[in-house]
Amino acid sequence: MNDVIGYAPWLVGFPLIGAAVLLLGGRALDKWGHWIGVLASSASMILGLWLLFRMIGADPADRVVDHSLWTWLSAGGLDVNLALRLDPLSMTFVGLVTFVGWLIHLYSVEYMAHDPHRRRFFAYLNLFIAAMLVLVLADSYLVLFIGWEGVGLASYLLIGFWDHKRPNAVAAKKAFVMNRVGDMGLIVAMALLFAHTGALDYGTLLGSGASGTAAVDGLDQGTATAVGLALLLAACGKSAQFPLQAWLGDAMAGPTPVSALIHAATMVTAGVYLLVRSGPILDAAPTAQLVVVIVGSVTLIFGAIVGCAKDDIKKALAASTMSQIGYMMLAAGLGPVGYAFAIFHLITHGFFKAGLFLGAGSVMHGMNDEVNMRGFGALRHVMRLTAWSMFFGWLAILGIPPFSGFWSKDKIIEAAFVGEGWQPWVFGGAALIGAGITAFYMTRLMTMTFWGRPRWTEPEYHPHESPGLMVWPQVVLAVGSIALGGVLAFGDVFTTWLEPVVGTPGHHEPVLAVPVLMGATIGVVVLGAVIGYAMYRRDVPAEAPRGSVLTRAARRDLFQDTVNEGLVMKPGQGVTAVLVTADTGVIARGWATLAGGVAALGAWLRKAQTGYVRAYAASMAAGVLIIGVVIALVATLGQTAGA
Amino acid sequence: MEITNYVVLACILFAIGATTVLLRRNAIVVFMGVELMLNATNLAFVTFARIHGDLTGQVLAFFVMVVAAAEVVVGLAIIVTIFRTRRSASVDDVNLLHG
Amino acid sequence: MNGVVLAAEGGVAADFSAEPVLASVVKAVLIVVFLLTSVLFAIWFERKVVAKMQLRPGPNWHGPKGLLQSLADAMKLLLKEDVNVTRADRVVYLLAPMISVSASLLVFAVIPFGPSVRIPFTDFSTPAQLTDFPVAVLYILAAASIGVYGIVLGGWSSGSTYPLLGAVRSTAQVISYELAMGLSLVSVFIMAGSMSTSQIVSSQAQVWWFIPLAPAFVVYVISMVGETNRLPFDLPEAEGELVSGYMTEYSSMKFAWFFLAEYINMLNVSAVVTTLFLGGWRAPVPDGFLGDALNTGWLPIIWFLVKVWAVMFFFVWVRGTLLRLRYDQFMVFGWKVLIPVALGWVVVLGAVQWALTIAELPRSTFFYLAAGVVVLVLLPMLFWPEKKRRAEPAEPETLDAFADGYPVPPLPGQKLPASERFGKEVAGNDR
Amino acid sequence: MTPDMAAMTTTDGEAFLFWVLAPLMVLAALGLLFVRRAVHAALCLVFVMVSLAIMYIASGAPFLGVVQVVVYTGAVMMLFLFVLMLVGVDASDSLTETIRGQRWIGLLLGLGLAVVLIGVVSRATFLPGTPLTENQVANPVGLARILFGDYVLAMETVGVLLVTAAMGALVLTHRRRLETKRTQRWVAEQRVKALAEGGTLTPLPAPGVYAQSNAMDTPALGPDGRPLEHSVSRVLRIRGQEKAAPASLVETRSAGQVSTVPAATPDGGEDS
Repeated sequence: MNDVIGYAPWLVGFPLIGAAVLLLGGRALDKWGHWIGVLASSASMILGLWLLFRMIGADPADRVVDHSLWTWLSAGGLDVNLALRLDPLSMTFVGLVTFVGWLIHLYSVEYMAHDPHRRRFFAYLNLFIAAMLVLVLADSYLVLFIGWEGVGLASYLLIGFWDHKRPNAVAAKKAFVMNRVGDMGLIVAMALLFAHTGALDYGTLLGSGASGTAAVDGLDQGTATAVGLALLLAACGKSAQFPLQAWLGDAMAGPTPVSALIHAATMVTAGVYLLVRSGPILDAAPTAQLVVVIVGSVTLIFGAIVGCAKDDIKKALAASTMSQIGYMMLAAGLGPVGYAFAIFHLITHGFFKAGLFLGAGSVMHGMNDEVNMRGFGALRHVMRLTAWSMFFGWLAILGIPPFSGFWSKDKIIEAAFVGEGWQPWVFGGAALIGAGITAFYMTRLMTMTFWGRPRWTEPEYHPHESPGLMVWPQVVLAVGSIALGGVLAFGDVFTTWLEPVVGTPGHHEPVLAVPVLMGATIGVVVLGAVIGYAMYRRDVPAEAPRGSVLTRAARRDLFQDTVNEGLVMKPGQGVTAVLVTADTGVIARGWATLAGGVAALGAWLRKAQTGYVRAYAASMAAGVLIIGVVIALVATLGQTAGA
Repeated sequence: MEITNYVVLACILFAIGATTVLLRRNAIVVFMGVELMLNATNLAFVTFARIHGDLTGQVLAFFVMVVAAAEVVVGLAIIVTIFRTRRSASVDDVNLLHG
Repeated sequence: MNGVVLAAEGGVAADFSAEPVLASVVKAVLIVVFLLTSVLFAIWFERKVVAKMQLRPGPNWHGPKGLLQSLADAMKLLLKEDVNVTRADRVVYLLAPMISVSASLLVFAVIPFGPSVRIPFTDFSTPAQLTDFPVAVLYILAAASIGVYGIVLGGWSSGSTYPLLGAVRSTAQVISYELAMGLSLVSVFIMAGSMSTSQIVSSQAQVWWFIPLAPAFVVYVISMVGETNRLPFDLPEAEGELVSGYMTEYSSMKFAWFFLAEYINMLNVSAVVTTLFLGGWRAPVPDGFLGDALNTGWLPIIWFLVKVWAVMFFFVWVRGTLLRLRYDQFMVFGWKVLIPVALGWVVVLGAVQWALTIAELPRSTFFYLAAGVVVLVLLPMLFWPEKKRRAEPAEPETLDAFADGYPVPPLPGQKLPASERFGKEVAGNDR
Repeated sequence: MTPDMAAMTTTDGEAFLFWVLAPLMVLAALGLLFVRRAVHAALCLVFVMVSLAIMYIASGAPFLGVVQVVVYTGAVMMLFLFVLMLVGVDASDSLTETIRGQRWIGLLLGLGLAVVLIGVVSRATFLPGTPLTENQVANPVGLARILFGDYVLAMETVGVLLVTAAMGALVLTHRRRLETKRTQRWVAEQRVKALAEGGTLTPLPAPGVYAQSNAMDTPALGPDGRPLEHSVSRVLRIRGQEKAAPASLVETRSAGQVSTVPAATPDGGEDS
């Protein structure tokens, strides 16, 4: 592995160069610049897959490799190398990011074909790929933070890509601000870690598979808990977990490929990655772990409920994403027993959710950018490939065996039932119910979109299958949705593969027998799907009915914006108002008084400036006279003294 | 007679010139006061040259004369310019610098 | 011995070391008498000569050939009523002519009438000159510059317009021409190595300076006419324009003083040009002719007077011949021709003197060099393009009222373009 | 008398000169302070300067004395007078003080300056020096050697300063010519052009200068004996102050006689 590590920087380098060329190239690249983006992405993808296969082929003991580029900063006891760490976890992500990213680049070529700023779009996409790769390849929290902020920036730029529309700009701003709240957690975590261990790199902090000595082992309970909670805050911000989930729905304002890549497959999972990567810290802090699990459970139910009420196809998928990441968080909070399954579900989710989003984009493409599902229906006849690919995605997310989602989600539900006391029952139950709700809203989505009767009219809408470059990525992702889970789960390949990083899951027995759980899960899922199909198969009113209290609340994202406003924004505004008053009333007035005093003094002194030459001459003469008198006196005194 | 009487005379003339500058308002007369001061210093230079038997004092007096000529040329040109715009040669009317 | 040292280092040639006070007083009185009688004669002389030039008899009634005409005129002026102008500034009004006369009387103090002469019937021998000192010629310039005060103050104190204008003109004129005059004198200082008049005269034993210093001589002669306000440069008192210039409001004896001062000034500059350029009291024959007889004793005084009166004749001749210049042309001539020429000449002379006395070039080398320089200067002049004829004053140009982006009113000589509304009816505009 | 003493005292003649001139100079200088008219002030200053020149000559600086007259009296003060005449010589200054307290402050400062300076000078002990040699006094060459030797750089600088000052004065007082220059040729051409519209080539005739009348307000008579209206100043005509030509002359001349020009005086009227 060491012989090829030198190529690793190019993983980041290709897309970064692509972004630079596209941004600096100007109008000249407008016509064909997107192919540069595709090229950079392809290069990165090929290199990434090659490295991934090299690693697969390498001896398991050699699978963790650090590659230091240069010393980034050196301050006191802190030396941060700009270094990359290649290990199974990061390479998994590299594979996911570069491959899905590549597919979405291809998809975007057509999807953005008529946008005047396509070049800029591809530049941002490349920038995102580079930043995301920095995030996952980093070998210290500080370098990770670069990528962390980089993906935040790329996300901001892409959500607000059509920033001439005010809602899009506001959504971008919202995402950016809420991410900053999460970043605060990461910064606090880094500060705490550095304060107590004096290091920020994974090797020292977490211990590599080889050395095994980890600095975090020396942390006391309280500090570990604090760091864990801070990391959780960071993860919540990036991954749209409760209570920082509000931005993800609005982020759908960005172009659909962006939603697929950033807000479904990759960036939003960075929080999960962070928690998994920081596993040793969480292991040392059971309280923090418990909080993570609670957050994950709440979010998965929360997202699922919201998803049931949304008519906007993209927002429904976004809520679904939130919910699915809740599963991953839940798993990550369970400790070594769940880390591998969190990542596993992350990978499968990356594929089927990206596929679903691309399908949604394809539907929108055919339906004049209409997103309201109440205007769809019976589209399977006109968009066959899209319908089929989404169909497999649907099966995958439902967790129907043997599709991808089954293998990962079922394991998480199983893991949630592991434990003692009340916890397995509560968390396991939440996960089980979540699966049922997921089945309901996904079936609702599929039914409203592809099945039932058309609720659109021909001359106004002309649904049609998307061009090849848009369809084939969907097909590829659909294949992934079908088979990836099974392949990776076969013989526990994936968990073994991740072992050097996350440790061995070990064998834990759930509180209920595994076949019972599996049966219950499938049962709940089927029930949800049947209800969903039955409810939306026939008549879907064009106007949403008023619905129950829960429905109305869910449509409003369960009042998350209201809560945010009441809890954060209003007090914040109050504090700001007080500060402004203090500023103008105390500080500014104080300085104004001082300035007024100086001005008054100046006005008084100004009287000396009569403007009359003769007055000035008089002062000069007075000066000469004084000097003369002084000299005379000094001379006289000197003479007297001398005498 | 003591030669220093010349220096005393120079002092008196200098003081009178300075007072002229302070008291007269006509810019041209003010200028004349300056000239009187310069002349007084010249007298002192010449007298010291005589006392010390060194012609350098006279040379310096010569320089004073030349510089005074240059100063007068520019000064009077300024006065003429001011007079053209203000119809007045009083130094008190040129008080745009007042605070 | 002292005198020898001084002469060697640019001191005076005449020896005044043994001069009793009485002799100085006598000489001073003699000079004043000489000047007064000369003026009387000069007036007659001028009127007679001009009359001859204009083919008329001139004064011929009083005395033989009218010689006493001037005396009669002087008597008339003395006895006339002394009119004082009401608005005049009395003290200065009276002071002005006095300054003029006294300043003009000062100059002859340093003019050498001749070499050392022996008083007949005694053994007392003295220079035919009141006094002399190392900066005598500068003293002449100083006296001349004091004389201007008479004109300026006379013009101002009259409290009248024409005199004031005449005085201002005169000031400008005298100051301007004094510059050219001083510059032309510098070349004599350089050649003679002294500013003492007697030394300058004795330096002309070989050749009179007007030959080697011809350009300076010409400049001096021109500026001398300007300095004395004589035709064609009599602008301060141009009758056609200023009635009589600064002396318009003067009458009777006060007028006579100005009159006197003007003629004494003519004599002054004549004496100066004689002394500085025309060999002073030296006989108009080569040195050593008839031994030294022509240049010793009382004879040189004759030569001196002859030369002075020849210059006086030149004054009259010019007056009878030339027309008065326009004032601006006159000033342009002074500043743009005379002064640059005088300055250039001083530079050339300085270079020559440096080459011959300090660098000590051999004469032949020097002449080749000089010829080379002259050729170098003259050659381009042959190919110098003809001066373009000045364009006729343009027709009134049409004003671009918004030149440089700001509305500007028309200047004199510009006319506004016809308005675009020209021809349209405008209310209240009767056409 | 030792050489040192000789350096510090003067001859009796010079003392006499000093005691005559010095009080007069102080008086004249005070005149600068008190006279109302600027021209009188200038005259006072001229007197002081000429007296100074005399003192220089007496003090063994004849060159400087003469230069003082040429430069200060001849050029600087003349320039003052010239400017005075340009900017209104008739305005006599009001001696009322306008700046409050300035008069007393000024007088106090002037007096104080005089007292301090004189006090210092009178109490100072001058190191006895050597008197100027006869040659140094009589000969400007020594001065020239210092001027063009030790001080040659300052000399050049001062020369440049003088030229700069002259240029500065030119620039300061320069006014842009707003219209085309009226050259002599142009005026002549205009006159010729105006001829067609009744203009004249020659200057207008002078007013009534003939035997019986010599006044600006009386018109001259033309060769035909008729009065020439435009020979009287336009201002007088507009004011109505014009007089008629003597009737007798007009009548006799208009009878057809050729006018006789008044005979020239025998000597041609060439009095200056």
